[in-house]
Amino acid sequence: MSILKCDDLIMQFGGLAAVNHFSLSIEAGTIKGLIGPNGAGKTTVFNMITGNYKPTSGNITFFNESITGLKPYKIVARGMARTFQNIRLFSNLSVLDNVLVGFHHKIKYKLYDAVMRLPRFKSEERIMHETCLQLLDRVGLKDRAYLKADELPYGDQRKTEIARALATGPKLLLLDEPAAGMNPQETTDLMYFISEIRDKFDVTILLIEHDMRFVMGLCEDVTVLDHGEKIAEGKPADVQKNQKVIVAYLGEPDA
Amino acid sequence: MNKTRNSLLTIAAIVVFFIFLWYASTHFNKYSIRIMNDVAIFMMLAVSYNLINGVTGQFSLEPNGFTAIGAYVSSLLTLTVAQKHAMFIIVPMIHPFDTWHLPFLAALIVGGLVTSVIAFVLAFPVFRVRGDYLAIVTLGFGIVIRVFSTNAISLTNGALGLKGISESTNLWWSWGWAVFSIIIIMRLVNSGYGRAMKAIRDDEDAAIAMGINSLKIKMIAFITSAFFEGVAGGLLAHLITTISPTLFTFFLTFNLLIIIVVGGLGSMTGSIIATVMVVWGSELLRVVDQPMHIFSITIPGVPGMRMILFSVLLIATMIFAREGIMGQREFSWNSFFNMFRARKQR
Amino acid sequence: MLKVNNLNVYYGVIHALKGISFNVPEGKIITLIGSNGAGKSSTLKAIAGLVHTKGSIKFLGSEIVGTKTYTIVRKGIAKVPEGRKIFSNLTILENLRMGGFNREYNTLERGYDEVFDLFPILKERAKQLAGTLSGGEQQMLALGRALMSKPTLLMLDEPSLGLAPKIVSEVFGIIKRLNSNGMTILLVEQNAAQALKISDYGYVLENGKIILEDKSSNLITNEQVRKSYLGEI
Amino acid sequence: MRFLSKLLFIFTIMLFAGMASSSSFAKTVKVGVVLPMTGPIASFGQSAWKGVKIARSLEPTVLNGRKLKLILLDNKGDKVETANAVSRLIFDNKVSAVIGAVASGNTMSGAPIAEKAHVAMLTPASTNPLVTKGMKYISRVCFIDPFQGKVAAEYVYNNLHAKTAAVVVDMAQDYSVGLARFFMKTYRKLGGKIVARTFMQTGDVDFSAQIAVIKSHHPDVIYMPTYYQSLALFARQARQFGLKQTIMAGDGASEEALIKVGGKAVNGLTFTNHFDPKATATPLGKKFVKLYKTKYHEDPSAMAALGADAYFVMADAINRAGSTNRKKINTAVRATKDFKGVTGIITLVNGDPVKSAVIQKVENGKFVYVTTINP
Amino acid sequence: MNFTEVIQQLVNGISLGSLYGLVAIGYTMIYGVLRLINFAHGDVMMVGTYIALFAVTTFLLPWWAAFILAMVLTAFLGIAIDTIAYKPLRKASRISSLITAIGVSFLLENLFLVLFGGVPKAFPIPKIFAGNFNVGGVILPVVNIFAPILALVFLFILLQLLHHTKYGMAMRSLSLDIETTRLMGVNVDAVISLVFAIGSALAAAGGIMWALKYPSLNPLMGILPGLKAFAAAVLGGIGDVAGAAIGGFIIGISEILVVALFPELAGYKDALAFLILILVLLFKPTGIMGKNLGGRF
Repeated sequence: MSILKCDDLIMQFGGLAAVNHFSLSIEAGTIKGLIGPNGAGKTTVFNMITGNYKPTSGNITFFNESITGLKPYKIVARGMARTFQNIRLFSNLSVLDNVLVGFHHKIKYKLYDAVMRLPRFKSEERIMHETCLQLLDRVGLKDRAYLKADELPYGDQRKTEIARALATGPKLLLLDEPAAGMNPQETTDLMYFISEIRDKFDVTILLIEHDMRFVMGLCEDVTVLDHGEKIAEGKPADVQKNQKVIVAYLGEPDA
Repeated sequence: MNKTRNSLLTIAAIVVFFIFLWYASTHFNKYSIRIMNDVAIFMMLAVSYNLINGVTGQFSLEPNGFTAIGAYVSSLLTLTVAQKHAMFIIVPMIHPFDTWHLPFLAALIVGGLVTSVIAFVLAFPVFRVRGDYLAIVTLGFGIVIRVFSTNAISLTNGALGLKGISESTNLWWSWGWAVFSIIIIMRLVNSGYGRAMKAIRDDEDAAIAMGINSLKIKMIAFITSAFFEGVAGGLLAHLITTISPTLFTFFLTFNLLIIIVVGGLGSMTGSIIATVMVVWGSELLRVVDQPMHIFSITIPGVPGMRMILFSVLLIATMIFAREGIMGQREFSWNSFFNMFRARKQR
Repeated sequence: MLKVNNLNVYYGVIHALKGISFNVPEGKIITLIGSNGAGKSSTLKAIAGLVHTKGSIKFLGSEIVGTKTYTIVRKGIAKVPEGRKIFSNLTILENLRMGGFNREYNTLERGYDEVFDLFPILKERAKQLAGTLSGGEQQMLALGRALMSKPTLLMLDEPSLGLAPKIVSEVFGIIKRLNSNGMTILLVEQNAAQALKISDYGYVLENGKIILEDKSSNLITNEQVRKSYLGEI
Repeated sequence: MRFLSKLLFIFTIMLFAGMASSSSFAKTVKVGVVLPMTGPIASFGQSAWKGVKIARSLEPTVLNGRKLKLILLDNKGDKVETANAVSRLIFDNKVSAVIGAVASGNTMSGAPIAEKAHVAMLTPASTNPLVTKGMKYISRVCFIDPFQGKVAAEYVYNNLHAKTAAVVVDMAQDYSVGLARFFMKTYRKLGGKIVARTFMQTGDVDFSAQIAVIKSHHPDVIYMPTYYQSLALFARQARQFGLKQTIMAGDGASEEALIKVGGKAVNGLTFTNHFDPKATATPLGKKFVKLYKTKYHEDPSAMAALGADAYFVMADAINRAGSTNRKKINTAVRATKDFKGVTGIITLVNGDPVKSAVIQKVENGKFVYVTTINP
Repeated sequence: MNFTEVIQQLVNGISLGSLYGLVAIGYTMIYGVLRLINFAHGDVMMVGTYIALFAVTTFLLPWWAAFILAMVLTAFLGIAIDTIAYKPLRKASRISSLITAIGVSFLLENLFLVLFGGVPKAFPIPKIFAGNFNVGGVILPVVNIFAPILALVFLFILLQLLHHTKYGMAMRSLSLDIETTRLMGVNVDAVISLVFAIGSALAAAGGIMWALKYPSLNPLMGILPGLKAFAAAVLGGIGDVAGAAIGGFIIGISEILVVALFPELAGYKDALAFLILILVLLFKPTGIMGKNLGGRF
């Protein structure tokens, strides 16, 4: 079943098309890679899907419902979460609090429950804390739960960001260059981490990545973007051999 | 187990504090009591101002305007009908406001609520855009309120101001409200809503991407601030018993800004400590206005020196100790005990 | 001409450059290649004095680590930044004027002429706001702007970024031409094939370290280069 | 935390300094002074303080040789600070009496504290009738707004023969609002007509719009009971735009700066005042004016004279009370009768003085005495 | 109100507006480059007028020399404020520099209150500024003519500087992208100092015009004009020099006209600038001249 569908998306900034006639479909339970050289428009695609940008034209459907132009926080409530290219944690909050923020849209208690510390607040917060700690346990960050986010080593910050996204209870997880700034060992760890997450949390993953080893090793399906247009799609091994892709990446050998 | 211990300790501390208040109210001289009242009111203002500025990270300059609204509304409500008729000598007060009269507590709450409503109306356009606009608009709003209160004579009695406001604010009221507001705001901060506020402060885009309706959360912070600032305005009016538009200039706002920054933006504990330091300290600093005799050397007093020193301290704080006293940390019993434990081990 | 020794750059917790060393001999085109995030841009920023740096960078024999950017530029290093970064609300001529900021007034005209010779399209549109140019034209402007400071070492950060292939080869043609006129060039590229084709010597960066260096003609056929780009397990 | 300890250190030093300054001088009589030395109305406080200082140097002792020690606290022209300062003087410095403050609004925020503590509070220049109303411990040495407004109206109608008047009110000053109100009341009663009423705010510098309105109504006289800052600028602009009528003002005009700023434009400006340095009838007044002139090279303003009178009346009351007992001092203050002060002969009735007003006028860049009007 | 009066008031408004405009330019330039609301700017204007005052009265300089001296010294004051108070905070959060700006503002005000007292000082008006023109019943004081002309001359010179000199270009590019400007070999700190110098000198010029028009000086005289000039700067699209001048004119003219047309509302005059500002922000958040580009000036 396809859970996300992008139809003919166009995004123009001041007349310049950053993304042009882009279509995409993601099957439930897969890990899909969105790759392409720098400036190809990958992050723009992400921003359209998550509601940060309203596409100039085109339509996005999530679970067969249109989410085009919906506010980002409403899209989150429908089961989509993301991470950012350069980690954007709430740097002054603890790891636990960062992840708890992910739960925010599920909070049912009202303001007065919180202020009066009514049982509803207490029980909900307790459950939230427990769930959160469990989540941190599952991603291996339990012992870091009370550290401030910006005190963490880089790799753990990345994991925290993913955990925070997972806390929103997503069906679809969008990762923007998760391996950026990591060394090979960390990158390998992250690969296992992500594929574990897919299984443990039963999510579908769409990721942008530059590290090809990472993409090839992890993704079941790859879409290649260049100059805002889709130039290839398919299994990683096939895409790798695609002449257009090689040119996009390495440049035309005899241009 | 620690949790029960901590809440018991908190309750105990509050009880001890109120016993102290009882002692103070009977044994301290009136000057000290007055300063304690000031401290309580400023503490309430600082903590609520910190909620929007420090915790939510929205740079606003609203307190003087909001305090004015609360002060006027509550004073007009506690003044008796006869007082109002006697006082509005230029233009009689608009009917039916002149016939309204409420007890102190109700008037305070109505003052807070009116302020909240105005905050809502103001915030709606302003929060649509990000950046310095909130600061500019709230700063301008303070001036608009001052001009309005001088000119809407039939509502505020203009420059004549309001006099003979009942001296209802005492240590119990001021500290009761201060403690109440601190508890409420702390509870708010330590809930999902507070986490969302801090998330918005640290990274608004990421917060939105995590499913937070940032407009709503900012509104909650702004309106809560407004409510307590309105109430604090009412308390202030009923402490000094006379108000007029000149009471609410942006010096008030700047003072509060200094308090929350010196205390550490976002730290309620810091605001509390800094209020005591700034309010009490500015009274202490009065000595520099007067001739000083230290070890038989007489330094001639320069009236006004206090304000110069105050400005220099402020600039120096920002350059050399930007984090303030507490940074973003808060007091907690656990860290309190850890401090001792760590010392013992050494 | 430029000797980099044990260069380190930190961004907060990230150790972006982990002690790299390389040389740029006079009159050559040297290229740094590697995937995104490998540390190529950081290297250029470090040389230009834009980031806090540890280690040693010697330009024409003098140490430039710790000196201000404007001094470095005056010494003869110019950089074309990644993403062009032209001043969109200034006209094309004004952009060039900014490039020749420290140039003597009477040599400015000659500078403009040189740039316009190289990029005739800029001359036609000299009075237009730079923001109205297309991507390729912007890249040319950025290049021309850098040339205005009469650099002896020209650094280019991803000049092919986001450009159509035809324009890319045009840009590289110009780089080659500049070099043959005697300009020393340090080129950072993701588009490895193109970069290696015009350069004399190349360094491959991965995760802030140099993992490979060789003559460009050798690197171009190197399997490891291909791997580090397209990833093979 | 290092920062905290540094600050604490600074405060500790200040505490010691504070104690050092307050613990000495056991044999003195302490009188507190609350004046705005900084902030928006600093100029009034600074003027009054000059007067107080000169007065003290003329009469430094009370009760047969005990030094009268003044403790000056700055209230920044702020109500909260005034209340704090009065409270501090009474309960912390334990003063025997308080002089201050100048603006009525500020005085009223300190008054309830003095009243409750049974400490005499004597204000030099708070002219609002409400200041002493219903108070047993609050007194003043200046006449009150209704009297001044009435005097101005009578002078304008009877002596200047002006049948129509325009009034300019500073909406931000209760002083101005009050004077205007009492002026209009008397003026209408006398048969005069108010043809225009325009408004301004303290701090306004441009009056061209108000001037245009007044000009179109052709009044015989302009009554502008505001402070000298606005008056000087108003007069300049009025003359510039061809408005030639006499400007009548209140005691707020009395300050050398009016002439310095107003220049030729204020020639002819007439105002009601508390005193005239050239027409001082009392020996004390003459001595005061002389010393003031040698010290500051200018005539004392009314604010300075009132500051001095507050001091003199207070010193006299302490002498008559014969002790530093606060209640006795207050009784003595309130019983002041025929005291020959700087601004005239002062008799207090319920804390308000019954005393004459002076009409002054600017002529050739000098304040000249016109007449004295007795109550 | 008849036609002559409308013209009369309009001229008054333009001359007041030109003063706001001159001060607003400094606000807008500093904001454009540093994104800092320099709350002390109104007080810098005050200091400028005091310098001119002392130059004329104490040092007996001719008026034109005093004005130039005041502008030069105030320019140095601007540089000094930036170097001492703002420069250490360049990398800190914006709220820190804002609070420092408030501190500087407090310091200047209170320092001058203590040094020179709160009693206003008279500003001696040179003969050539003292007269009036009478054009068909419309009375035009020389200052009212001179102020807008001077403002426009300064604006013209500044625009020339911004558009036709390399330092002007550097200021414009700085407001767009600091790092790339560095790459051009520009000594960015020096240019920022220059911005403060120009802004402060213009504030001094505005202050002197102010003093010629309203010759009463006191240490707090800068507060309200400063705030209104800031409103003018935002109104014109903050960061835009010409916009700031236009914003200044709009606020000056509307203040005068509202009072003239509705005398009953005279008291609300000070609120007007901010009410206009709030309304403009509601409908066009970037200000009248503001474009949604990153670019400034």
